[in-house]
Amino acid sequence: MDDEYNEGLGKRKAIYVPYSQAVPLKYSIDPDNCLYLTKGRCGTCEKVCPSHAINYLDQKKEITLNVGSVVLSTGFKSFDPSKLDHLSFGQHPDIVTSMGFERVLSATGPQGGHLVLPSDKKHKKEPKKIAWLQCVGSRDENRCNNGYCSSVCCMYAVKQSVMAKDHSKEPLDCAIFYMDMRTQGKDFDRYYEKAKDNGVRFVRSRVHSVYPDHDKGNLVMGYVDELGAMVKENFDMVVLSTGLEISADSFELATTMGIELDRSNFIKTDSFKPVSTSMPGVYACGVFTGPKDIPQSVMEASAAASAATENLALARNSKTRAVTTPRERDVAGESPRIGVFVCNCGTNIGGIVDVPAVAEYARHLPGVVYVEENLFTCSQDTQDKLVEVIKEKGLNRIVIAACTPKTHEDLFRETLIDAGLNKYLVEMANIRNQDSWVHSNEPELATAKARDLVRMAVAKAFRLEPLFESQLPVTQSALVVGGGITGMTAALSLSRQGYPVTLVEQNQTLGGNGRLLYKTSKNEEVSLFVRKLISEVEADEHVHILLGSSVHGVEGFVGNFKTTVATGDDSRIVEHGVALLATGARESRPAEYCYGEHDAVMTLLDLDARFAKGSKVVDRAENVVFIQCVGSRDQEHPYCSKVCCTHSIKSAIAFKRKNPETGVYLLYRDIRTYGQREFLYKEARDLGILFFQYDLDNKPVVTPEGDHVTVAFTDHVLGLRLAVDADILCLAARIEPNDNTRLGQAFKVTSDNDGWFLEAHQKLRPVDFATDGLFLCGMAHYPKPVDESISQARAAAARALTVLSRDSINVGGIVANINPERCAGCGGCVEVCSYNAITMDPAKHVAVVNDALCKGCGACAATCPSEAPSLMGFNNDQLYAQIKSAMTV
Amino acid sequence: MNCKFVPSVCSYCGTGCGVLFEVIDGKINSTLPLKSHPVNQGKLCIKGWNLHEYINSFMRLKAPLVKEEGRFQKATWDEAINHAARNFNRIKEEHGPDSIGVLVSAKVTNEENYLAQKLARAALKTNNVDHCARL
Amino acid sequence: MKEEVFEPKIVAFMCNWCTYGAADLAGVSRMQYPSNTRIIRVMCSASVSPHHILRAFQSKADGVLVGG
Amino acid sequence: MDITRQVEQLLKQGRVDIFLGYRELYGHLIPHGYTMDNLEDLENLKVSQHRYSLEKVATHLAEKKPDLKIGIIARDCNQRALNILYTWNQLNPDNIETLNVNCCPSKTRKHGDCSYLEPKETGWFKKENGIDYNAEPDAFMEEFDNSERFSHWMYEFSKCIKCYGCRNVCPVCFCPECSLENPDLIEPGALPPEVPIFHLVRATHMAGRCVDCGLCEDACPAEIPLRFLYRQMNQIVGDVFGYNPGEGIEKSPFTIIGDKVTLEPKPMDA
Amino acid sequence: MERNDLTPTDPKGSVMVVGGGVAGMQSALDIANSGFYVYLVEKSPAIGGKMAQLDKTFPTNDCAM
Amino acid sequence: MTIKRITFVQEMLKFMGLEGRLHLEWISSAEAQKFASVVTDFTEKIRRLGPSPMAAIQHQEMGRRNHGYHKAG
Amino acid sequence: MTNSIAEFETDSKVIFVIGSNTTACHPLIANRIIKAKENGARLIVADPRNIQLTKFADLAVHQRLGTDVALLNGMMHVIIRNDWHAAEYVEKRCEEFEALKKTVASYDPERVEAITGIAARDIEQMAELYATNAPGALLYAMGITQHTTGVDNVKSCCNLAMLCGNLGVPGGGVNPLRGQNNVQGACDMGGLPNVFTGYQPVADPEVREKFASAWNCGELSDTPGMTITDMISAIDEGKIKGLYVIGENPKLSDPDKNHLDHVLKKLDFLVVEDIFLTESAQVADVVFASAALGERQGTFTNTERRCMLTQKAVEPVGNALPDWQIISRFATALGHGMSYDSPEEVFNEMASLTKSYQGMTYDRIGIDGLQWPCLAKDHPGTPYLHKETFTRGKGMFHAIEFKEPAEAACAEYPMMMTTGRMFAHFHTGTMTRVSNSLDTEQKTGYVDINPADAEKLNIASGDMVLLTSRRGEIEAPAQITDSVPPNNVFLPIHFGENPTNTLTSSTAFDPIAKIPEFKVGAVKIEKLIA
Repeated sequence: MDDEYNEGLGKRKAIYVPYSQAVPLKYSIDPDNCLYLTKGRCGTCEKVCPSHAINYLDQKKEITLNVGSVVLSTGFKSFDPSKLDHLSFGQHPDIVTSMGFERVLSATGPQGGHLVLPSDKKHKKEPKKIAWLQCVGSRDENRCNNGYCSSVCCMYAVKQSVMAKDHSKEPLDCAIFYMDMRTQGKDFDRYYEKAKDNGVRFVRSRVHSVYPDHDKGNLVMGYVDELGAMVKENFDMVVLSTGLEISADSFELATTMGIELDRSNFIKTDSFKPVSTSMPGVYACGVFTGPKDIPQSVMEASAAASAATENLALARNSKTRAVTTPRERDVAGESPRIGVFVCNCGTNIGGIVDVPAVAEYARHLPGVVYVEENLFTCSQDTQDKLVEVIKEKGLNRIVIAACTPKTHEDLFRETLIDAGLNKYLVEMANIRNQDSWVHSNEPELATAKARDLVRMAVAKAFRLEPLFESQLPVTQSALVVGGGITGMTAALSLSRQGYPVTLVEQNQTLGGNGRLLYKTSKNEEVSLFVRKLISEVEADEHVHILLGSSVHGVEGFVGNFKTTVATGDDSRIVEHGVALLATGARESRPAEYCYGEHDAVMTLLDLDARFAKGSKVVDRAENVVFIQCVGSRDQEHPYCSKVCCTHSIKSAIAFKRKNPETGVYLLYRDIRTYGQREFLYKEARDLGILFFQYDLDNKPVVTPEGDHVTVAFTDHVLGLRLAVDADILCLAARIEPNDNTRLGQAFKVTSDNDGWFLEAHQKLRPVDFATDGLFLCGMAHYPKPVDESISQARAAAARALTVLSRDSINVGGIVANINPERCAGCGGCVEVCSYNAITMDPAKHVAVVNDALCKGCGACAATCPSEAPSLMGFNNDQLYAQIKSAMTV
Repeated sequence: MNCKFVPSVCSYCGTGCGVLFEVIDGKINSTLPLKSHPVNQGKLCIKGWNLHEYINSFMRLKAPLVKEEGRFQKATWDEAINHAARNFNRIKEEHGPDSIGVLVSAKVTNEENYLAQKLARAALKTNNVDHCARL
Repeated sequence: MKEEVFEPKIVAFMCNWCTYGAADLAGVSRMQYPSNTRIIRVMCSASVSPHHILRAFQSKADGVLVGG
Repeated sequence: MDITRQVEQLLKQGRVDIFLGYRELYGHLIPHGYTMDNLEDLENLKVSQHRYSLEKVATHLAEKKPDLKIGIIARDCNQRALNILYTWNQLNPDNIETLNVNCCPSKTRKHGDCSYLEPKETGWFKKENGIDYNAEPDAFMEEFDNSERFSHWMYEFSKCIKCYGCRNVCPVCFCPECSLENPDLIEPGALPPEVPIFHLVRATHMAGRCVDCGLCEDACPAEIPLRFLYRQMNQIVGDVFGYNPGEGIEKSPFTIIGDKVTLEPKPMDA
Repeated sequence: MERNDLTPTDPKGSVMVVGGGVAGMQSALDIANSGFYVYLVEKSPAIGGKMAQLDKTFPTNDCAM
Repeated sequence: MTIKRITFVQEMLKFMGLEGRLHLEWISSAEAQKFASVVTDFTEKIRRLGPSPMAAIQHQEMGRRNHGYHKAG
Repeated sequence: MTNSIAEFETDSKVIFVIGSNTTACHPLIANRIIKAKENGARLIVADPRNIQLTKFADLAVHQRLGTDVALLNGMMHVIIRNDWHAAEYVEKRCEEFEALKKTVASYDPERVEAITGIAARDIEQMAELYATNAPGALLYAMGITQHTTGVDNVKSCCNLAMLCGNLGVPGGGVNPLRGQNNVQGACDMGGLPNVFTGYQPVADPEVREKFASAWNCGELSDTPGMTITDMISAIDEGKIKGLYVIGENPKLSDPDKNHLDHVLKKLDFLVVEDIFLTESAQVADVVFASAALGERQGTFTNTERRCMLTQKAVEPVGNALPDWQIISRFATALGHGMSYDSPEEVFNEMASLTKSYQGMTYDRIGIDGLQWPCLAKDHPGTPYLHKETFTRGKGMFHAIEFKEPAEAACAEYPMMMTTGRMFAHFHTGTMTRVSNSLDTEQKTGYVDINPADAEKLNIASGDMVLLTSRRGEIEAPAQITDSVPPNNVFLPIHFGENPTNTLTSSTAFDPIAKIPEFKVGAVKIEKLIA
């Protein structure tokens, strides 16, 4: 049957693993398609399974769980474009969805990562022209009911086009047909610009149809270009950038639970409670609350974790179990007694490699005292037996010749613990993934290689030494730097989980930018919220507020920081286990469009202040012009400030609502009202706000004209130069980071080229710094609206909780260690360490590794000419032995 | 702190390479080849480069030893020399001068070899003098 | 006389997080490639020092592959 | 002022505690440490073509007494080596006083005054099997193909008697334990030592560190063209990373992260 | 500030997470790592969700796996 | 750091007459296909280059003990 | 050495190295050989093992252990047959040529091939290389001397050199490489049973008289004394009761260790003078602690007869004393007063009694040293000997027949063993094994075994093996190497835990020089199961 994972582009069987890297990597039966379950025939799988794992009688069971909170994260379903006739999806194999195209590109996909036309896989014909069609099933209330923007499609289309060019051997023409290019995320605009430089065509247009040209065998795309002309263009392949929507299952789940949804079936949330549903105790994250990308989903997930456990803080550790382990046997001084366990992995290995021969070979290797062959070395009964054999034979080093350590090393380490051995005394020989599976056509060579791999593993095992982890107590309190909405939210999240927080704010008041904002995109009043938040923080006995203060120096590491905080002339040392940096950002002062020269020219925050206080100019304005991207997305600041489109439109609507007669003009480059914010954009258009697109090389021109200013710009559709006399010219000024240089130096964390703090991983660790125990949130990370800042604050709190909730942290294991006898104190390793884990001991003139900071990369070991540092578990002694052993016959 | 360089000749093998001892505060800190020496012209082998290591070895004998009841005891030079001389004189008296042998050394200086054979011939009155050149 | 094909011996240093994973995945995907390479897992390609490479050549490796 | 008086002044003014120079003994020039206690020795102070690594002696002294003020007669190579030793925290520049003797040929001064500049003639057997004393790296690369280069190097290395002189004499070798003596890396006890790894391990250590003083080649009993080898190693580092050791006190590119590396892996061409 | 409206007097030390995609997994991990028992409920035979289908992720071009 | 070191060693090996026998490739953990083709291509390349000249050097080092016994003390 | 080290590089046109692993044992002489080779000299190496120097040789041959006389005779056979010999030189400066010619006539290359295992063709080529390039230097070391036929071997070397007119010319000569730093000096100084300094015979009454009066000691014994080999037997027989050992470690350096251990116990009184508590010192009754090199002044005479000064750099460790002081005090205690203020005073006394040294003073020696004979205060020393004439007048050829070594392989002891040094250690290891850098290089003894034998015996590198000879057995880790030929093993002599001399024979020695046959023995090898 068609394989869901490969979007129907490949096939799978009725008993299957969803995909090769699936966790758990276990087969399951598709009951709808299994011949045995549907027709009572076949049953082959039961017969061939050597471990008797097939149970046809398995039935659906209902389980009742008593839990403190629920987190809903059921995600999305891709929009199904087959409903849209004009796109001919399903009528030609070369019209694929974006998900389908991911599978085409993927090395694990149906085409093994080769970019060939699905219509002509046999001849491996490669496409020469590919088109991406944006907003399929998004921003569309006519053909479907998805009025929102799906937020992610622009960026993934850009990525796919770049990847496709990369995959293609021939020059490949890539064109993206779009309305607004919404690359508002961190570093996304850079990627977009790079794609343009790489020759990806971006066509601002409206596509009315895609259909196969049966004569030429390719596809025709009909569209209206920017100047309003009808164009037809041929492509070999068309990718439909399908939007995200809520699945029927999720809808049913939410409605059954009685959770309130918005008009697009996303869970309704409040900007100030971005992960709470309408039902107490039920939280949500990910696309279920609105379309969003991976980092945002990950942030929300952590945020939901923090929210979901906040009320359960008292029950922390009540349901978790402590692990008991037997005493570790001291093997120091014993000569190696190696046990080798060679796995057949059913027939995965044994079917190719002559396992008995390998086992026999292993018997004669130096140090080997015991050899065993297993059908499945990873099975539970083998683990039990392993423990027994280790004890009985007095083994002190174990070699497992089986699959890959990446998936199974931990399992065997656990087994060693159970057998009373140090868990680092096991070495694996990868004779499946890197041998039997890849040399199945050459069984003899595979067997020879297996021998070599076992010999190498034995050579290493011979030299394995127990490694130790030590426990360092955790100072169970946090330091939060920055007293804006983000910092306060984070501080409260932590204090409500029972951990003291020191909140450091540079100004004399809390609140930050929140004090300057008027309303959110959902029309909630920010100042009310901020005031309430401040009073809650001030009332919280666990939160210690230090106003007018700044961080001067930081020592220590995760769980054990000592930070010097200066308040005026005083300074104090704060001990804390984690630190959250929420130093925010600020609206820049524009250097153009007469800002600061003419009273009619103001920024969005200036305007917010006038709205909040009331202003005659605002009330009486006849013509209002907004200019977007002021100081953003240009050569010097090639990033999008993310919030301004929504903010401007929000303000524009406010003018129109106040007085429908007001002429409101919005000059933009791309309107980036991502997600449900798109409804605001639609509302603005409906209200008669006029939108004009401009380019960087054709920017509006502003000239003072008495008490107003004249704004001149070009209407592309009409091809006319227009001018508006504006009473108010509102500039969407770039959001810029606060100067974090000193703070960054103190915490030894880095910022990116634009000055934003650099997270550990842009997708998967969006609130962690590379240094353990340090987290970032809010606009110090990147410009973002209030709801996202709150999410991220909560997320950072959740991440911090994973440290704070522990009494101690384990350090050591696979870390570097510097032999002082060999160290010349030259400092080379200090310079080469990316994690600042090495310092010089000035008294002894030698370098020292801090286990808590070391990430075990071994760069120091490779740098030192006298090999003073070694990476424990991968030391040179072991590596040289492996190298030599690889080459011995 | 003082530092001087003292010329010497390597005591390993018969080549006779010229070396310099780097002496810091009365201790030989390292060995260098004497650059302008006619034999080795500023080069050495591994043994020569590490000549100082045995001189500085903690295992060096630091005092004469006299065996009493099968165990060595540290002694003064007078004790050790007189004890040895007494016994040699006794043997000489009992068994004649040729009942004593002297093995001189291919590792000590000419002066010392000269004195050692002189000791054998003039003091002990025997020609039983040999050394291990043949071994 | 039959001419024998030369079967080189290759040592490969593979980063645990990158290339070693790719090698595993190649196995999962049952891709076939020549069996001449012996992989040594390292925690980061930055930990492969010239010493390791030279040692491999000294031990008569015909080629050395580093995967980061 | 002649050098003897300069040294006398340095000592008398207390600017240095000890001055490392040379003295003449039985017609040989040997290094000597002049102090206030042996001022009379100063009459034997001499400077000539003979070169010893006085800066290495200085590291020995500093190791025993870190705040000792040391004066050194510094030829150009000594000065470069001192820079390297400062860079790698082996000597504190504040404690070193140099009296400079310019000797290396340069753009402004064609003729240098150094033993390694004396022309050397290469015998036919060495020329045929090994490396010409006067070889230049580029010409060597051009003249010989891959396998010839290999066999010529192997000839040179196979003469090695494993004296470790190249390392021992090297002013910028300061590791307390040397990986050349790591039995796991290089098999001990063999003669010649395992070739080429023995020499190449050292060559990698010299890359970005060698100051081209040529003392190693002077000290090599087997006349292996070590200076030629290390010069090429430095050439690579210079070409690829723009770093010339000893010129200043920047660290070698191999230990610096963070600077943008624009290198790309080389394509696998056939 | 989001304040939970429910303050149980006898809170349970466990949480159910519905959905085993990238968000569900992250949430489950964070909850578990801060001292609570987690039930991760997923409909399909493997966790991973949509992200597992992606080839590379922008802007770093890291593999989605 | 890797790229710096490997580039250097490649140049060094070139000088030594072992050119082309060291290769560096960035392969992410998803790029199984790339891995397989890099290994295949590299094996082919080395096959064309022929055996390492090191293999012909015998005598001196083949004899040394291979530390088969544990280092005492 | 008849000639000087530097001449190899500057003058020799051919260098013939036999029985010397020069790069390991005399590295700074080996470098001259290689440089000579690089500059165009020809190089011949004859050694049973595949030593480092063979790589640079024009011709390297591997003779069966103990067959040097046959090899040398074979070469002379070819030379004479082809008239390559220096006929005029032989005529003018030598005697007994006919006897030599007659003897070597039967050593045709085919016969020599059968004895030595060297191809006849190679022998012809060796002869040609050596004879047709002049001057030619012949270098040898213990590989020639430590045989039952040691003297024969040396004489054969001399025969060859004289035959080709290579004695008395720069760049030529017969050049034994002395194993220890002052072997030459010890001999020069009269450290031999039959001679005083400068090889003045004890049997000569005039000489005795000269020394007796200089020493003011009454009459001196006229009977030549015993060699070390004889002394051991004499101890065994109860003839020697007291032994004074200076700076030697006979327990490791002398053959048949088990026997020696047994013999030494018979001594009434043993005095050992050393810088370490050596294996021998441990069994002494009194141990004198000596000052080491650098702790006292004195002279050494190297293998090229160059007498050089070594200066005192530091004070002796602890209460150790310079040997010259110990000996003086000991002699005084024994009844013969000695009082010297300095080594220089001793030197001057010696020089006044020794012709070859009489032109030397400390000042003249300086750093560069002087090569004896140095007959007067203005004599520049002698870089090479026998310039005009031989010491005895004419050089005498000795007609020598080949004799098999004492032991041959047999069913019980099927392997042939040879012993020697490795580059990082010296003699019995007393000095080098306490040196960290040298110890790092080689920590234990070992036995080199050819891969073919290893395969037969199923031995891998690092395996412990048991070696047994007729005298005893030792254990050592195996090293598999083709530096030894099949059926041969090599053992270094430096390691007390693996005392090689347990296996060697004390009864097989040269009848004249009394030098034991360390270089040939029969052993069996078994792999030890760990």
